[in-house]
Amino acid sequence: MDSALILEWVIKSAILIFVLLTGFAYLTLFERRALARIQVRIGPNRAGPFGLLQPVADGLKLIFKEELTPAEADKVLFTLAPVVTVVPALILAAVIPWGRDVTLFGRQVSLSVADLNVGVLYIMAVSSIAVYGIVLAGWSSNNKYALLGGLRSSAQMISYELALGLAFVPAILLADSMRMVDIVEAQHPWWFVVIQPVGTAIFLIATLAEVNRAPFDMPEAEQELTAGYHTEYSGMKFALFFMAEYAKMIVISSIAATLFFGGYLGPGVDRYPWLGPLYLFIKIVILLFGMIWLRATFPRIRYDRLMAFGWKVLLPLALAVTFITALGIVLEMLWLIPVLSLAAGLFTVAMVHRALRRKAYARA
Amino acid sequence: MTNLVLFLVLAVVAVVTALGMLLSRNAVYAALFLVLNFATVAVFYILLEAPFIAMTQVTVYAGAIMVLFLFVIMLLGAERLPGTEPLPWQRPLAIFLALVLAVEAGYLLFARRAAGGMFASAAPDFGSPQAIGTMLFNRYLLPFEVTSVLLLVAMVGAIVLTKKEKGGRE
Amino acid sequence: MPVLEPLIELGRGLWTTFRSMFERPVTYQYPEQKRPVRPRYRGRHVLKRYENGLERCIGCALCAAACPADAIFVEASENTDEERYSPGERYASTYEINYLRCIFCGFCEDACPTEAIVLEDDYELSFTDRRSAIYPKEMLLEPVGPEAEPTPQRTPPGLYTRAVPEMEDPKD
Amino acid sequence: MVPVTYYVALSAVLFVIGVLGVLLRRNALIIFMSVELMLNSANLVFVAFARLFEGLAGQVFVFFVMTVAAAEVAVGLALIVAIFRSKRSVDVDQMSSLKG
Repeated sequence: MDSALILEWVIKSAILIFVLLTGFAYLTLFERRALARIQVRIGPNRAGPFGLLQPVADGLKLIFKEELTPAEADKVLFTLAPVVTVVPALILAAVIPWGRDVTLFGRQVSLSVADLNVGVLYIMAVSSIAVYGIVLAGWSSNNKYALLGGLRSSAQMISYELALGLAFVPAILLADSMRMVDIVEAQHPWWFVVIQPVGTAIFLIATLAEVNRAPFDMPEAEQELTAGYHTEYSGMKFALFFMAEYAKMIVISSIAATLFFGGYLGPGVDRYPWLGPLYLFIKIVILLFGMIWLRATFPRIRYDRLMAFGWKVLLPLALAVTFITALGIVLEMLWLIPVLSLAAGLFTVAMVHRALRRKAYARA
Repeated sequence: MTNLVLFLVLAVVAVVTALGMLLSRNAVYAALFLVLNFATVAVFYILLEAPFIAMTQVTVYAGAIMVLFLFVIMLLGAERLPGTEPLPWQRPLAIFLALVLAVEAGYLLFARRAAGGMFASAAPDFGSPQAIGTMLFNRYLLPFEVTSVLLLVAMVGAIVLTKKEKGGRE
Repeated sequence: MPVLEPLIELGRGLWTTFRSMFERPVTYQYPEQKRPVRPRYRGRHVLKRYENGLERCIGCALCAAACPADAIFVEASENTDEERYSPGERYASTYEINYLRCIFCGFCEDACPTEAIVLEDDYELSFTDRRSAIYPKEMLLEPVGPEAEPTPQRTPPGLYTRAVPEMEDPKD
Repeated sequence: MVPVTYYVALSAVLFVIGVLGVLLRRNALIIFMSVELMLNSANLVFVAFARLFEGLAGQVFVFFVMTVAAAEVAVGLALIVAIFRSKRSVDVDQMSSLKG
């Protein structure tokens, strides 16, 4: 462990955190502009050219706002909860490879902060920690709505974590490794989204629930829970929750891009390794736009339906997809995987549709 | 040397968090101290070149089990319940027994030198997911399957226990 | 294929929102670009004048009586031929509207016998304190036209004896 | 390198704290947490010895212990919830009757 290596780590972590925080700020702007365009508006365009200074203005506003702490709140945990929420969102990004090794100042530099041989497990472990911040925020506010919102969202996150974890499995099986770089390199001719489209769909849906985004934004259901677990938060503490949500969006999009959409792979990346980060960035932006687009399109799902969907639809389908992937690998017939899993996916869709129609019929 | 310092610091954290769990009045704080304790144990696993076990530790203990604990505490509102007085002879006896256990362990460790020995440098793929997976699905296949049955039984048991036996259903 | 039906429905929703991204935005860039108000829009009140510059308001306080929010305060004084503000005997020496109370219902407009008070197009009403929400007569009164004289006017005696002018059939 | 004795000693200390928790506290939830702490200290020794003897059996065993712990927690917490419903308490001293 020489000091140059440590210096390299420090620099890479600093760059990563800087990129995530800037990305968070501009993601809020991107979301507002994109939502506005979908709703045939223009969106924030006053602060700076094209509204590019809007995040700065928002940040300044939040810094100077008064911070309130409820009198009956648990002061320690109330202060700790936003921090506990932000940290996992930031350290989650450590295992994402941004490209092949490049030579910089005569050193071989790998473009990921940590190249673990259990990278996928690391993601699962850290994302399971993220529940704490929300539970603690809800509990420590000493507010009924906040507690309900916190409990709801943690139940939701735990439930969808199972489907999320199972959605990792096809990628692990196909790449025969838990190391993120190996998973990316294994997608050389075909991205995993082609081989396992249903697994990708499950991953993306579970991801939405995991980061509490619409149409799964139950914990923040304004109409029912007056904004849920962060009801009592204001000023910088609120900003931290906000930051956690958006940083998590970025990170989870980059994970999805890495696991299923070929990560940093793209035309010409073999000759110019510096294209890798660019490709990954483009894929992340497209996935983020997808999240925003879904938010603009679909209404929020009722809470019991949400849990039923997670446990009764997504989890069995994820199990089936895992089984199908293993089967295709054992039989050495990779073409079998997309065919069978698409059939399973369509079967699930049809069954859900039928169940819903029957329910509607029974009510009428 | 770095490793020793790291070990000592983490050991202090582990013991302090365990004591915090033992002594805190509020059950939520106890649960949080235990989460910290599990996290330090996970770091120990990484130091012992068991990254797979370390990540599983965080996912299962911190991510699932302790969240479940917090859930139950918050649902029941059991964080600060008025406790009854323990039996008068129980507390000294408990401390005495714990001391006996500690002395026993210390005797076995230092007097008998039962498990002296330093770590050799490990093989590069020691503790890798592949190695553990191969082991799990070959030599330990039967225990693995039994565990899955156990989990199923636990799941059914938990559901049966918490289901409300109210009238009105059929 | 009926199996695909739910997926197609979801896709149609997505297509709708995606298509709307390429429509022309309906946004007006407000302070620079103002949207014209509708003909019957009820904005801030204006006190009208006759063509010769005399005020229509005769201080009868019917608007204040009609006001459901009690936002209008009127105080009347006597006209003289040397110092004439409006036709007839009396004029409003004080006319105040409190825009923190006004609900822009337009009842004052209906109650006015001389059509002196009209709710017009101005909607840019914002105040930084409560006092400035009360608009006095000078701010409400319409500016004097190019060929008219400002009030008070000196008028020949016996010309403006009727306070309420002969009105046409009320059209709207 | 840290000798394996240190790990065993640490684990013994954690185990004793867990025992104390079970014996001293009256809150069933905290007793439960103490049991988890004891399981964890045992796991630590397993992993330490697995490292010492270069065998993976210890790590695999830890894996099984975690599974059993998860099952135990699910059932145990369900029991606590059921008891709380009938007694409005999680104090172990009040769970003295065989019938709920």
